[in-house]
Amino acid sequence: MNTATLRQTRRPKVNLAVIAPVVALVVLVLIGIAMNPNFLSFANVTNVLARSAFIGIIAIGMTFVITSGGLDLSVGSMAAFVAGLMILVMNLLTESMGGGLPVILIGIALALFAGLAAGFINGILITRAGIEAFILTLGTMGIYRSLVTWLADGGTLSLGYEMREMYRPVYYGGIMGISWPIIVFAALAILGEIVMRHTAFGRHCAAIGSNEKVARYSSVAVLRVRLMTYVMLGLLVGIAVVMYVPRLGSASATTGLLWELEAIAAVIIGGTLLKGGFGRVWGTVVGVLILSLIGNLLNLTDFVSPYLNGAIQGVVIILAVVLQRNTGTAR
Amino acid sequence: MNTATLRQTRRPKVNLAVIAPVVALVVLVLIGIAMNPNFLSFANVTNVLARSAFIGIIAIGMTFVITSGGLDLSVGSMAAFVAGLMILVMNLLTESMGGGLPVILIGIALALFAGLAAGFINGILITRAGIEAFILTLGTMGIYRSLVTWLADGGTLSLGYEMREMYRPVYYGGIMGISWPIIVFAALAILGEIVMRHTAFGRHCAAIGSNEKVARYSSVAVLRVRLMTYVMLGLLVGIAVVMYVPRLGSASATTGLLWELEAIAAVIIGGTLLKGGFGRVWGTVVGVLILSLIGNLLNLTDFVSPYLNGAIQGVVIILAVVLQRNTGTAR
Amino acid sequence: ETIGISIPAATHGWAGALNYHAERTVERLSEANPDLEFVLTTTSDPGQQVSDLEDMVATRNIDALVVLPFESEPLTGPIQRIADSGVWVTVVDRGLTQEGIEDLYVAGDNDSFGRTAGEYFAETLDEGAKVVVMRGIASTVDNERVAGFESAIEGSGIEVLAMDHGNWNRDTAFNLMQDWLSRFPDIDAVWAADDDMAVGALAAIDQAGRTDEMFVVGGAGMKEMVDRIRNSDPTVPVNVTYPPAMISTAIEMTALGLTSGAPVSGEFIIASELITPENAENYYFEDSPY
Amino acid sequence: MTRPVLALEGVTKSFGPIEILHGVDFALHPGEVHALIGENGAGKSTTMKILAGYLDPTEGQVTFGGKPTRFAGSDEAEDLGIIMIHQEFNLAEHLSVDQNVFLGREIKRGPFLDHKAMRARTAALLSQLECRVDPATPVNQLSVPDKQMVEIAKALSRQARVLIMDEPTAVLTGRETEVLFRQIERLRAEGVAILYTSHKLGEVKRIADRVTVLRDGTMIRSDRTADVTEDDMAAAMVGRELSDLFPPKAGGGADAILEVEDVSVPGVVEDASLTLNKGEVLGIGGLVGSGRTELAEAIAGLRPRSGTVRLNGQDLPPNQVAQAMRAGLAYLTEDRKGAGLLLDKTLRENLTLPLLETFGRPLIDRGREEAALDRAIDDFAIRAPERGMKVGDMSGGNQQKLLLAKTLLPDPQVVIIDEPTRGIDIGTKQQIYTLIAKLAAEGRSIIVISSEMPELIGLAGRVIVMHAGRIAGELAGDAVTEGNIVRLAMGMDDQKDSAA
Ligand SMILES: Nc1ncnc2c1ncn2[C@@H]1O[C@H](COP(=O)(O)OP(=O)(O)OP(=O)(O)O)[C@@H](O)[C@H]1O
Ligand SMILES: Nc1ncnc2c1ncn2[C@@H]1O[C@H](COP(=O)(O)OP(=O)(O)OP(=O)(O)O)[C@@H](O)[C@H]1O
Ligand SMILES: [Mg+2]
Ligand SMILES: [Mg+2]
Repeated sequence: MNTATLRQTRRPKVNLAVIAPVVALVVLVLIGIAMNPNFLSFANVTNVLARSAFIGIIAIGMTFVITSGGLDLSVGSMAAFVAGLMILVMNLLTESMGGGLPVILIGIALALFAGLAAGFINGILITRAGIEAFILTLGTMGIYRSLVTWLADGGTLSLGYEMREMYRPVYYGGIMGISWPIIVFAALAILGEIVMRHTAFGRHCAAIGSNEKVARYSSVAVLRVRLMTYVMLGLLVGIAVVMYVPRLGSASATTGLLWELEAIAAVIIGGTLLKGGFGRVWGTVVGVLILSLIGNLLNLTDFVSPYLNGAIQGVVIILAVVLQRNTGTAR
Repeated sequence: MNTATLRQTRRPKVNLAVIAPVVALVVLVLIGIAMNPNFLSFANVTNVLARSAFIGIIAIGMTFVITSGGLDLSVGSMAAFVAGLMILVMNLLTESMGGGLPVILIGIALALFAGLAAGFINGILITRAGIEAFILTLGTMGIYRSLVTWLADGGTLSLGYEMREMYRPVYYGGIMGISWPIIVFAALAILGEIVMRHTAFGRHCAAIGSNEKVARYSSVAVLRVRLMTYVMLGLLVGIAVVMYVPRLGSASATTGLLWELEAIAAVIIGGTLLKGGFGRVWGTVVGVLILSLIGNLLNLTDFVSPYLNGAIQGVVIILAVVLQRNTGTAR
Repeated sequence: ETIGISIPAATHGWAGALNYHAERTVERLSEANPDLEFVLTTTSDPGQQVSDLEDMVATRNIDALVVLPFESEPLTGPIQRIADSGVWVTVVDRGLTQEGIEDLYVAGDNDSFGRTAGEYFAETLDEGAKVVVMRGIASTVDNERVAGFESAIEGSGIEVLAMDHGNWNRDTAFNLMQDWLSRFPDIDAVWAADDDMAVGALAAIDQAGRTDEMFVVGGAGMKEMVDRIRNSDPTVPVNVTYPPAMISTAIEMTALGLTSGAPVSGEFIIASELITPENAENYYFEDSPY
Repeated sequence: MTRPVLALEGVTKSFGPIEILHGVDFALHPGEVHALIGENGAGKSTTMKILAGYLDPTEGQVTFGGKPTRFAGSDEAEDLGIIMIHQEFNLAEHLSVDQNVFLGREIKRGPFLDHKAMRARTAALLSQLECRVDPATPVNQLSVPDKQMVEIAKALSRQARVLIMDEPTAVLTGRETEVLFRQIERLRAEGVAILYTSHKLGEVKRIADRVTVLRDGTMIRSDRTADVTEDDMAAAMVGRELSDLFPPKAGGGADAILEVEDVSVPGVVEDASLTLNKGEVLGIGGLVGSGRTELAEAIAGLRPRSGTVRLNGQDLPPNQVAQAMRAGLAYLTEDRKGAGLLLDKTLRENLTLPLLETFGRPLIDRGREEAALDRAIDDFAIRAPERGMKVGDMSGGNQQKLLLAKTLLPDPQVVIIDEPTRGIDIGTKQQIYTLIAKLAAEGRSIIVISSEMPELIGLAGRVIVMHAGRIAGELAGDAVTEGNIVRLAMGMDDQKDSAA
């Protein structure tokens, strides 16, 4: 054992834990194929991918937050609030400006900005006022959910007909049959993976999550990086909303309900450590797909009582993680 | 020697963080008194205390789970499931045994046992199969919620009229005007505080939450203690259900919805560390009371739109924690 | 005089409209009668509703209560105790399990809601027609509606391909419909037990380009739906009413009873009616949020 | 000769494919202090963990009282009276001192904890160790040496038949070391078998009855301590003769590069002022808890402080580490595990953490990182069985070398090194001393905080001594003697005659 060997043996082992979520995904796909011939149809595949996009985009941001040792429970209601605000403003603008592309662009800009601002508020309160992330975002979760209910007067905020028709292609349109949400999700996933693995920011997130004090002593700007993770997550919520609103053109008190739990579950199924210190974006993407597929499979068959859908979902989530534990080494 | 004096100055402070949740509680009470003369009426006080009992009893158990570095998201739906099962069995027994005290006693025993078993399942899967507590209990949360929906056939499971009348006093009756839930809650809180502070079990929970490896090296039976925290929580869920069923006499898919978040919030507002290592049961009790009081205060007046109730609740939760941060030193 | 009002929180479109009407009515009545005070609470589960009722009695000394029980069974006991204490009780929509507790009962009819839709299906569709059914959040209301629908189509030869919960939620309904469209090559009609779900289902059908193959019947008379019926949209031929404004009726009648000293008691059951292109105009309310 | 209580027979240990120990035979006798010495990564800690039941041997066996034994875990070994003090801290940070000391062995009255008894016994143990820590203090508020004393107290609270101590004195100052040795002598007299490692060969020579040398996982020799000299030991460990430990001292220029004026940290440091010249090695001495670490952290921007710090005439704001680092000031922490290294990350990720931006923007250039690691491995003689391993699995000394490499990576003008050779073997120590001298010769300026007198005396031209949060005095040239440093550190003012 000398320094020479130290040089040669560079990253040899094939880590099985790495591919475990993929195995779970493949198993689900095989089950799907066995159960229904339409499962692999182009329509079904694109449906599943497109509907994964909202939570997927949010979960990418959540991966960074969790990797750096944080948590955000507010994303679901933040999405609802941002969507509500966007629709409200677009409707108002349509009245005054008479609709058209500018209104859509302003709406999009507003959604992105509102998401960013909401993320910033979470982040600043967590980093500067030092409030436990779980509690703070539990609080803002309630606040945003209330605000959207209030904005919608208890009901549903719907985009005016004309605007809706104009904005529709952002969800339903695409390039070569691949719809925009899928394209945006894929692009953001790749970007997220690169940021996590190949930039100082991603490395700093992992360092902070692993040991905040060590990070601070290594002159990592702990507070700024942590703040950034929340801001980024907020921005991604904004992007998700931009993709979401054209789908049904409406937002209500139930929009985005439980998205936070789904996003967190996807992140953890993907292999990111809940305690922080290690995260992988591609794992999160796989996690999101697993969750969407479970729902899809349950809708494609009916050998279980619909009351038990939730139970099946629970079992599969647990199994996916058990698989991961047992295929690979536990971290 | 001077070093001695220098050191002495280091730990004298009366820790203000200790009393911070109490301060928040007192502030809420003062607001209540100012808003409505009936606030301090015997009826209102006992109402608030009695309804705090369910989440309170569960939150006591949650304090131990969180102190030892765990988490349990399934308690709300576990409560619903246990309640549903209890009602179903009691109704069946009424048919065959013709009702009476034995049926109630069997029902109570069943609820306690079912809670214990559910906690045991959570615990064994977390400790032996090594599944991340967040994911596992997210899974079992879905499973229990589904099961109760299925048991109730999508509707409501209701205790037969006769049984209900007989069982009622367990919620509404009491000693000297203090109803049973309050008495049980108080007794369990005191017991919990003693267990946390004055027994090896409580200390081991803190040690495991602080540093699992250290605990293991100090010959603490880490897995057993951790398992015990979940079993205890399950049992407490059972006790909460025993108090809950006579209140409404029924269980449905919405029973116990979001109790888990409320219980966790109460624990953290009370000053227990979410990442484990330190917990206090009395703080949790204060946290539960704070949460109940917010709801009660909102019903005392109506200067806010009911849509905004959630927002007020969110703000107060955050403020309670900020107060705690700023009154005392952060741990 | 104080009137307490306890209704479910706005967690879906219909409940939202309920909230809207309740708030407006309270506003209007408070202005008209300065002596009247209102306590409006909204709730998201039966347990919380019981707590709200307790608070009203303990701290607000209500003289009358207008309550839409979240679930019938669990609320029966608590409401009975309030009624026994001499408070006027108006129950809205979901009946209690014991008779004779309430002074006034204003309700829609869930069985009729499902039945009316079912009858329309049985009439319009041929034998062997294939339909899918989207249910609401698992609850007694949902069970009653579905039972009504099922009994109406019994013997008509209509085949129910699939039945699942869309949870009165547009997004869930959208996903569910997408998957059903992938799964079933032939669908002749969709029954969504609520208009929010119908909106989601319609979007999915539209996306798949199968608008011409099937029609969708929702329920509760959402503005958007009524508008489409009014314009004779073949995809949305009819709708079934379940007016959220019933809460206004209940509050008004209760207030009237308190102020005029001439209490109006009894039962007002508002049966569900079929909205057709012919009568749609009567069900279209420009200002309603729903 | 007595029968051995605890012994290893032909023990081999592998982690994955790599064999760390190769057929070790080894025995501990009652009433004997046995020292195990060897280079960093030789396998000392691994050997000890096998003896104490924390690890299973891959091959061979452990015998207890002559009978082959297989411990199911450390608690089983502990039940037999085999107690180990780990090289890394083994304390639950959130718990108080007494809670840690009695963790897993709580004293109870009926079902309840007997807080009074535990507190009293902890206080008694600590006073036996002359450690003035309140048993109710949470461990996360203790200084590193105090934590070590708590560890020792914890071990003493168990009824030991075999006491295994992995570098207990690495983080202790002379005074505490003396206290510990008294306890060791007492236990030896009581017939306890003691196994002890240290890189401080002087201590080994003093306290041990027998010394065994481990090199690359193999026993090289075992002698009665009386029969060998320190030089023999060093040579056996390193495999070559060691020349002078300390290189010649560099003089240092007269231009001040770092000026510290009236720096105070509430409660720990008061009005400290000092000047560091270009190319100088300045030592800071003092007793445990005298505030050296806090002063250094305050200067490095890691703590809130009052007063001014100027580097190259430029003011450094308080509490801004990154700015201090960019200005050319680096600080090597004494708390390797808590503040120095990410134990669950690889060598590469740790090495480049402070300076990631310079390894490529926006994307990090992996190749350059690897090259930097290659250089660090060479420059600091870092030894690890695998390049991709987690830092937490490396031997303690090699972690220290990596930390040094990490701190020096930004190529700072001024380096404050807090306990530079804590846990480092004598061969490497020499390399590090040479390195410090080389850095000074290149015109860099270095502050060395050390609890090892010879280190201060051997390296620094000038030594500042702290006492109770204040600078008690400064010694230069020939006045830098052990006696003078100790006098100042103890707070005695009569050093003027010896300075003369
Ligand atoms: N869990 C592990 N996995 C892989 N390698 C390990 C593990 N534990 C120890 N090693 C390796 O075994 C070798 C011996 O380590 P050990 O800690 O016994 O050294 P040591 O003699 O105590 O050194 P030091 O003086 O630096 O403390 C080192 O190369 C170390 O990296
Ligand atoms: N976070 C803290 N809270 C309270 N006291 C602390 C904290 N950190 C350190 N101390 C105390 O400050 C004093 C100074 O510790 P410090 O480690 O600076 O001493 P030192 O002079 O550097 O000695 P050594 O390097 O030998 O440990 C110690 O008594 C320690 O208990
Ligand atoms: Mg070692
Ligand atoms: Mg120090």
